[in-house]
Amino acid sequence: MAFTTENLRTSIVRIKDRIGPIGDEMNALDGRLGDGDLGVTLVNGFRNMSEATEAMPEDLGMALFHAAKAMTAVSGSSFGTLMATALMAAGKNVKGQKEVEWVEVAQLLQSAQDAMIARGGAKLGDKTVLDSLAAIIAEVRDEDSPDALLNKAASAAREARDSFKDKPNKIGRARVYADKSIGLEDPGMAAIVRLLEALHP
Amino acid sequence: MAFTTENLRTSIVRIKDRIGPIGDEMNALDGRLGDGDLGVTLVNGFRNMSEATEAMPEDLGMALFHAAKAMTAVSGSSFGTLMATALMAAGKNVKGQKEVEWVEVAQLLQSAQDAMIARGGAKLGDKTVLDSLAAIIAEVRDEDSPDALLNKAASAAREARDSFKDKPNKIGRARVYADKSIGLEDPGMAAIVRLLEALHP
Amino acid sequence: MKKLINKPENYVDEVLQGMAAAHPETYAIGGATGRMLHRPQPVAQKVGVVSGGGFGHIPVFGGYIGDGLLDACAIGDVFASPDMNPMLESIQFASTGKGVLCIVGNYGGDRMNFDMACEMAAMEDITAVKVVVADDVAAAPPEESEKRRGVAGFVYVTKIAGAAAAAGYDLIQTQNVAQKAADNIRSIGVALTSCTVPQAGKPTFDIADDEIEIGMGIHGEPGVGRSKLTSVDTIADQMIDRLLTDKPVNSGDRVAILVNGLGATPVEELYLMMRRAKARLADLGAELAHIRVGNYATSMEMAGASITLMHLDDELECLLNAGADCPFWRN
Amino acid sequence: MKKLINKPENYVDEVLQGMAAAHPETYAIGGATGRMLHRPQPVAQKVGVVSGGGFGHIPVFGGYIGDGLLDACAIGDVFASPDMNPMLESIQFASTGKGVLCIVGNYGGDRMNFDMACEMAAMEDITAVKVVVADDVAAAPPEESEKRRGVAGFVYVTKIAGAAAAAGYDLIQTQNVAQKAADNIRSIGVALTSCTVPQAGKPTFDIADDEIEIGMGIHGEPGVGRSKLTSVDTIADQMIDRLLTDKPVNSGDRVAILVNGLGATPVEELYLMMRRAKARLADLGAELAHIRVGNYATSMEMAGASITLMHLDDELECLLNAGADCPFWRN
Ligand SMILES: Nc1ncnc2c1ncn2[C@@H]1O[C@H](COP(=O)(O)OP(=O)(O)O)[C@@H](O)[C@H]1O
Ligand SMILES: Nc1ncnc2c1ncn2[C@@H]1O[C@H](COP(=O)(O)OP(=O)(O)O)[C@@H](O)[C@H]1O
Ligand SMILES: [Mg+2]
Ligand SMILES: [Mg+2]
Ligand SMILES: [Mg+2]
Ligand SMILES: [Mg+2]
Repeated sequence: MAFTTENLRTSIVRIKDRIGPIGDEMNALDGRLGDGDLGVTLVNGFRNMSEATEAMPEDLGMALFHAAKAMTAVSGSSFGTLMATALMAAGKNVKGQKEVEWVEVAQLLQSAQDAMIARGGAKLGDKTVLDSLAAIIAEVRDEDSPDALLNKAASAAREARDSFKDKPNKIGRARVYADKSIGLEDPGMAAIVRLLEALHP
Repeated sequence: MAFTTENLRTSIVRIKDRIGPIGDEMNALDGRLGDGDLGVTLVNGFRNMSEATEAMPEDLGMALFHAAKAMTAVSGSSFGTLMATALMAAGKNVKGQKEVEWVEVAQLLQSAQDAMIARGGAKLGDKTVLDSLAAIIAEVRDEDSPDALLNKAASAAREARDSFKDKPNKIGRARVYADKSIGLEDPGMAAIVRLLEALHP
Repeated sequence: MKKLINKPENYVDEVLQGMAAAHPETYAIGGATGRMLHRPQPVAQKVGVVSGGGFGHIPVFGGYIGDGLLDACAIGDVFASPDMNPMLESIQFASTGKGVLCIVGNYGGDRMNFDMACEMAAMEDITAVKVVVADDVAAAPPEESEKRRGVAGFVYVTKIAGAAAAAGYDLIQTQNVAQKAADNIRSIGVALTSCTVPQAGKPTFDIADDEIEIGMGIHGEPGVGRSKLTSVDTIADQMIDRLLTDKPVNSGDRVAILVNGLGATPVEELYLMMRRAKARLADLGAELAHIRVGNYATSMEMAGASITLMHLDDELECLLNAGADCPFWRN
Repeated sequence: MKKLINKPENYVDEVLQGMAAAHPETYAIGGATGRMLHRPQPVAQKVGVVSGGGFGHIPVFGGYIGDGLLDACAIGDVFASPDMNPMLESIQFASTGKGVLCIVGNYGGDRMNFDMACEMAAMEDITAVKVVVADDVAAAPPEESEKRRGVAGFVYVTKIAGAAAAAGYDLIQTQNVAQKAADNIRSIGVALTSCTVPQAGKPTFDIADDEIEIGMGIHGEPGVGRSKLTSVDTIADQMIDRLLTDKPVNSGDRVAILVNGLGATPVEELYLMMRRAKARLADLGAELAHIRVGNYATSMEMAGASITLMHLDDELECLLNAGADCPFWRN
């Protein structure tokens, strides 16, 4: 068994069905230092992607492209753009393939992370979604069972979120309030936790 | 004895010396419905005119012109402009003369009033300084003693002010508050009373 | 009073200095008391066009000095008429032998002082005549239109008169076409917040947070009464209705429209008002032949807007589109 | 919230409709979601110049569409970056085979989305490159100048790039001269009052009646701290000092200066600021070769002002003075 367009479809639809309360939580979190639109971005993004699932091709690379395109249309917020960037990078990586071994997912995430760094200009340690990704990648490397992969990713994301809580934000809107951001969860890192939790069947 | 440049000089300087409290009172009165600048206009106007007295020619007409010119420089307020207009009209009337019989003063005031009507576009009955002038002219006609003339003028001005108090203002800034102006003395009419009172030796 | 100013008593003169500093090719300060703004050089061989009035309405009045516009302007204190002297100085500056037209807002002090200045000019053998702008339909009913205040319509009258003078019209022709423009202009404003006269130090009038006043004058003179702040479409409709009642617009008419900000209203909101106004006039089959949106006649930091319509004929349209150049208006 | 608007959710689109209604010869609305503003017709045979960014800053960004300026612009929601799609549409519209320059304010979303749009454009064989405007000296120290926000300096970069493209510069040349402009621009602002995002319905930030914030960003981002409202001369001095510390002005330097209103500040006060700024720069022996005063980059009804300096060389000065035409800027 391996990761296919069908998995992508199911994942998107599953999150879409569960995104309501996550959206509210993320708007509130983002509103404390940022502009409070992270939840809106997620809700609209998953709605758009789930509409796009209907016409998704079997080519996993192209399917990821479709998801990326759907994500670009939600808003100009950073998280949406970074997610679109990640999906596009992953898509490029597996273009022409119908599936990806589970053990290769970490590599896919790595390519996504690289693109996000290139796009957003943030560094590891800046207290962003990048730090969640880094923790996840480290944890799921060499994992070949989808269930274990998901569990490990979720707990890595939780740990990352919590361990960065008392550090200052060094990029994005929250940067200008760096001091005030100490003690607050980064909204993007918190979002990753909730999205992974929502992926549980 | 008759009215000469010397009388004009003395009158201006006398009022100038007594204008302080009148100015405050008129600012307050004008401020209730207008823009509160009537006192400033009077204070500056008599200051300018009293400076002009030093170089006033014996030709009474030219002397009145000088006073008019001094008055034009105070501000753009209606009362100042109308006073300048009045002085100019009176000056034209007696150009070339060194004196005017006291009994002709009413005529001089009449020429001033005509010019003020032409300039300001107000009618008798609009509750303005014109109504004071009308009352004064009616009262001092045929009067040939300067003291009696002044006394009669002052009491006519007081009566005019009081009898118009309960009518509405029909022109100028106060017009737009016509209803509110009922029961309030017109500042211009009140000013005439105080100026005549100040003329008393 | 939250203003970026120095001493209130120096406000007017320092702003004039700023204008001359920013645009030395357009504005120069002159006159015995520094209250005459004028072009750096008079333009020979044309009718002079001048104006004057209270301060605090930039670009009205002096801002419109420039090619195809005014030659000089008398500057009063905030919301107060200049005295006669800078008016006379303006006339003298603009006079090159062909006479001078004075464009005057319909305020008692402005009118009387310009009358006096014209008389004084006559003593120096300068022919100076007046056109009075009285475009505010909210200030008085049509029967008493001579009691109407001059507001943003000044801009059109100035543009028309300036273009006529530049085109070689003589004094009577210039006065006549300026008068024709004035006769064809109607304005109405709406105020949302007051401004503060610097030397007064407190707002000119009070208005509640959810209230507007349609027809309020640019110095805070009462309009047609207070009402609740509703949508811009509703407000624009009320304003347009008043304008149309006063002077109907018919199918095929060519009309110029100015949606003007009073100073503190963002241009975004002016565009919303324009959007509605254009739709209303298009419904009537009128052609908006000339459109302007922006702060063309202000009351310092007053929030609000006005709509001005000028009914056009070929002559007015041609003069409206003729070349003109100042920092606030260019064709 | 005292605004002349209709439904907050329609605010952006209705303002765009108003702009297109007022200036149909300049602005047209396009794009799949109506969020691309563009010239009525593309101009063949030149480098395309586009921009995009959050709404509420008119004339920034889309207002500067016009001859010698922008060809198209992506329009976001109030204070929020447009998504990638109208940016891509703008690039596509402006592309006539010579490449497209994107002028981008230094905000995360704007930058990332334009990067993505450029990549997407490349897939269609359109070469699109970026210049980032980051002129706000208050946002970060010189060592971290890449973290500075783009504010009113955008206007100059747009003017320079638009003029270069119109003059026949190729893409690299256009990008280089726009970058040179950006490198030579410094801005700083001062805020007196907040604005209100229509959909938020309450002021973006609180500020006391006697307080100002020097260096506050155009969305209310913190500046260099609150202080008491003093005289405009004192405030202008503080602003000029910061600009000069960042990039000195020397005797003989030629400099362009823009004193810009944030939306609700009367032009009278901007002239007071200009008066002081010019005196300060004249003291240094600098030549103010180009001066503008007005609302060129706003934050809706925010009260306040900014000062922008651009150090000129012959090329920049020539391009700055080259012909350009939109409702908000004309040479
Ligand atoms: N440059 C960046 N690189 C990586 N992650 C970023 C970057 N900027 C923001 N983020 C992440 O996005 C989250 C905020 O997303 P969002 O609310 O969409 O941004 P905004 O509204 O500020 O554009 C942050 O909590 C952070 O985790
Ligand atoms: N058109 C006019 N004709 C005659 N008198 C007038 C006229 N307008 C105003 N006044 C008089 O002037 C007084 C107000 O003077 P002032 O305060 O100088 O006027 P403003 O400040 O409104 O220009 C009024 O009380 C009235 O008596
Ligand atoms: Mg956000
Ligand atoms: Mg956002
Ligand atoms: Mg008064
Ligand atoms: Mg007055």
